[in-house]
Amino acid sequence: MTETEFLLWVRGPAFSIATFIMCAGLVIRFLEIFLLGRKADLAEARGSAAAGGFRTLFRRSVPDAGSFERSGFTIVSGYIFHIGLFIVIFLFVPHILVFEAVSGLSWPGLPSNIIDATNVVTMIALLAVLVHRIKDPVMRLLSEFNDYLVWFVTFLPLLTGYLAFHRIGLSGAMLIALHILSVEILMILFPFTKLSHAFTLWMARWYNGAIAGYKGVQS
Amino acid sequence: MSKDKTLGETLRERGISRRSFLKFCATTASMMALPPAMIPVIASTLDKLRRPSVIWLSFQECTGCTESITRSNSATIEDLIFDTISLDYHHTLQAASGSAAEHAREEAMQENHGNYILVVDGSIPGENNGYSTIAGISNKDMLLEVAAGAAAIVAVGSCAAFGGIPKADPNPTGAVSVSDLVKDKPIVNVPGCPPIPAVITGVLVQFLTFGLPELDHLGRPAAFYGKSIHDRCYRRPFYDKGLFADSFDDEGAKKGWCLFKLGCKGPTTYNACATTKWNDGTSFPIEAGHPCLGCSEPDFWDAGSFYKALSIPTEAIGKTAVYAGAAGLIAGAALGASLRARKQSAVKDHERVTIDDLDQES
Amino acid sequence: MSGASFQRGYNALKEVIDAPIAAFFSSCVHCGMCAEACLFFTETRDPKYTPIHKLEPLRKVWKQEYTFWGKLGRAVGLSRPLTDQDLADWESLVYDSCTLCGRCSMVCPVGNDITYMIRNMREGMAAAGHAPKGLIGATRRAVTIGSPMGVKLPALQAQIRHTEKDFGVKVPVDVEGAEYLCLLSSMEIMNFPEYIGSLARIFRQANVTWTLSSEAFEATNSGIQIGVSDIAAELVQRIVDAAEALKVKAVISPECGHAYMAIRWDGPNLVGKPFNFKVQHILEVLDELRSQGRLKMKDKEAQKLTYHDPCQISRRGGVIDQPRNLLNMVADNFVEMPETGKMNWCCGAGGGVSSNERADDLRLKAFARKKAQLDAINVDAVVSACSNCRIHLEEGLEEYHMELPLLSLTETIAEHLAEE
Amino acid sequence: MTADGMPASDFAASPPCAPPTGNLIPLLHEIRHALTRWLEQGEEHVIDLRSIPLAPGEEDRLIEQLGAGEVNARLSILGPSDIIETRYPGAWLITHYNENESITGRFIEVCEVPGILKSQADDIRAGLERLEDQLSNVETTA
Repeated sequence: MTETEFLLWVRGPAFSIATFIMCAGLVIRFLEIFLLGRKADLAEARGSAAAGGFRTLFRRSVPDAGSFERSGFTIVSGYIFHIGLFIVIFLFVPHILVFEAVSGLSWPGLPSNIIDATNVVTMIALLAVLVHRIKDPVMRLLSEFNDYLVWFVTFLPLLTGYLAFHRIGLSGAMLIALHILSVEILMILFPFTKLSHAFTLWMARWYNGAIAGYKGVQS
Repeated sequence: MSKDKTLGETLRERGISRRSFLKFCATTASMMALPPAMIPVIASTLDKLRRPSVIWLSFQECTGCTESITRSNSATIEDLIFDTISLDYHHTLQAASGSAAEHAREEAMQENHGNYILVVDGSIPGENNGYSTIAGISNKDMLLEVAAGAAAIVAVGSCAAFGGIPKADPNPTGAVSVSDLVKDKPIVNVPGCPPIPAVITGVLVQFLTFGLPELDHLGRPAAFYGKSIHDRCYRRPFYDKGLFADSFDDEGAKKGWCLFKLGCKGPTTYNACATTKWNDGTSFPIEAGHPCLGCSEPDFWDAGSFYKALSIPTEAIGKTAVYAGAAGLIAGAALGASLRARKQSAVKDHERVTIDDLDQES
Repeated sequence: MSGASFQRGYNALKEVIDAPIAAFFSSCVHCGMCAEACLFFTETRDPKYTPIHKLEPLRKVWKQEYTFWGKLGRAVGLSRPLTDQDLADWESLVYDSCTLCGRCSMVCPVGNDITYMIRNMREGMAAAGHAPKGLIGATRRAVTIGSPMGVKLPALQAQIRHTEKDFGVKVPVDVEGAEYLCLLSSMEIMNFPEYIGSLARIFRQANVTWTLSSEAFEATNSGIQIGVSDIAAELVQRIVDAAEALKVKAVISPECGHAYMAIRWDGPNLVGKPFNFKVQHILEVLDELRSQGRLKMKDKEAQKLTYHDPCQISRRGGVIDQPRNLLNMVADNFVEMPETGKMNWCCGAGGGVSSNERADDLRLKAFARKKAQLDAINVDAVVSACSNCRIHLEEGLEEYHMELPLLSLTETIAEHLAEE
Repeated sequence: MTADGMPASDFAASPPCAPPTGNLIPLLHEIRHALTRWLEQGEEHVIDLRSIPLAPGEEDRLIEQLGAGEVNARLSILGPSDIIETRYPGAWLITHYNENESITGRFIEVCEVPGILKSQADDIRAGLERLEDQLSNVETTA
């Protein structure tokens, strides 16, 4: 397989396969969770479950002051790499073209060199997160293969993206192909690993907020 | 012209001044993207060079590469380039025809066995030798025969280097590149459709001056193919600023913004177009407002639409996502139902726990 | 089959896993932030006390029973099934080092209600026979005697007599048609009988009809703490029967956090039908009376006071503003702790921990968190609305050699009533 | 390749404006450094303008900036070559043309006199031979 064939394969069949697995997988995962069902609460409500659920969807993104003090590193590094990922994924013009090809929707992007700088910051934050995961006793105890795998497949597209942007080490076509391939690995693993928290956390927050909101607590 | 004389002697005989020669060396160095400090080295090497024999074979090609090289800068410079070599066979350019032409080729091969340079343009039919023959000899046979005695091979144009347009899907002739057939000789690929004329001559001069040049992983001389079009493009600042032309006639196009969205293959294409340029350094496709097609890369004809951005998927992903959603709904509903049943059976199996059931009987 | 067994426990774990739990486990990215929300971790720095870690066995069951890949993984031998030993190993984590305080559920960035999961996991632990001895004993007493502390009706009757004599008020028992049926916790009967007198004085002033029930005076529910819904339902049913027999409008949960959770929020779900009476915490009732102007105060408490939020009343129960309204009515100098209301820290003894002697040392260690909170504000006394909190705050303060009185909010109000 | 995938266009090629590559100022600095080095160490320096990505018009701006000094020589060697001393003495702009007057190379040299301007020994020798031949012819005829 030549470089060009490889690039065409990752842009063509491989991307379709990855898209199919990710989309089907996410729907399956959603149903796998949702269809387990939940008993109706028979206690007399003090507040609105829906309002609580809705509120927590957003409110949980803002840490309380005490947690910020005690888990500052986790929160700051987490925020940096999540925002960084958002910027790099959704505001880089070549990426927007992909979303446009898939959904027909388009939006303005950021200058490419700002994306590049953001990417570097994001990678540094992710490396810091990895070191923290290995060094912090709590995170080390909790972490399993899945957590490191998820870190790796998140980091890989950033790294290959950086190399492709600067054409370091290999030819431009090969680097772009590897970058797209690394994204496809991410997409395929997305529904079946912790990566799916990007979707399930909205369910989790909803349930948490609804349980609390029903009792009149703002969670 | 005798082949025994050095190039310097020949030039002096022809009344070419040393100044003219230095000018030639300077422009050649510039062409080869060599640092100016190399100009004296080129001058002294070329001065002492004995003219090597060159055999030029044209197979499945369009003569575009020959057209390109004959337009190499001024007639005088081209003369000079050809003065540095003895072009003993080139069936488009040579005066002789028929058996006389083939005889000239055989003679050159015999006289310079092991020392001549073979230049090839055009791809070679791999399936059926009958697709392309010269004087009744199939391209493959001729290539292998001539290659056997060559010191080195220069594959000029994307067809010879990578198969090019003849190899494009569905590749009716089963076209292959020179390097697909010849494995035991140094091969320099000079791809492009056509290659930049100055690059063809530059590679020849570089080869004659310094021997086999440094090649990249696709066999291309790094001096010309070492940087991507994108990296040397004068529109790169627009890419960095995120300013793109959305169509060929919008404001962005008129302002000369980056052509990435219009399918520019600059980021994946390695060639000297952005600095050497075409038509005596006048312009190059991107400067003329058209995205790079990537013609110096393998399989450029089949590398996705010329006018679709490099990053976007080549297949209809929107539909795939919809089908995937539907498939996910069916599979997820089935899986969900089975998990629900599992939970229900656990509920059914529940035995009422009383205060007598709080200790394990051991 | 009778007796606890691993199979029964495993089945119970399968039973309790629902969509929220599946969503929670799916979302946990092992960030470790819940550790810093748990006083058992913050005061020991031992990573095993990380809340989400306490749920490993439940997570395993979820993964292997309710996810496609987990099932596949177990089928091909990639992951080890849960064993009885796993549950045994986790017993102390699930019972000794968790008060179900719910703080971790408030900070989890992906929104996991970890406390909800621990509560559910205890169903499996208890059914498998891995509940702590102390809690098993308390639960048996609750079912057989009617009170986890073994308090019987004559003991209550004795306290009622004392109260009626001391305060000159009538304490109604088994009065049909009263507005409110008041419940008590054994701790109030045994340790803080003043609570009964306070109720009587306040209701007398506010002109509220109320009663105790000789059939169902105990509000606490060991079934919930140990994690056996069948038993918890039985205990709730006693209250429902009494409330229905006495035809009261509402049942008042006493100053006890878990009792409130049990009767107010879990009760209807345990017995499987909505109640036909209201359930209120005493603070809710008092705040209603306050807002209706039915509480006349003669003076205010001059001491600098703070309020310790009982977890099940504030964070998990939603009664957060009421105690503050009441405190501002009764006290001149009320200050909040550094982290307060729904983010207040647990006393360390809820969720059955106080019935579990094995956990005593750990509980006292964890109390350092509350001590630090109190050190930061330098108050004269701490007010709370949970006898369990009160007892263990007192014990903790003694352990750390701090002289700080613990007050009941209801009693404080009663003391400042403008009685005729 | 069909035209289907091609965005609509009238192909009215409008001359692209010149986006700055940002190479202009660094080039001037390079010349400044080279002049300094020549003064201090007598070191000569050549810049090949073709090896530097320049936007259309940017080269013109550079040449405009360098200006014209005291020397302006035109050589006739395989087409003309212009050798101009810029307004900064010691910095020479050398432009090679082919016989069609298209530019084939452009350099900036920092030196006393560009090498190509000097008479070359080979050419002097050839010229001398011609002169001697001529003289002997004259003498023979005379």
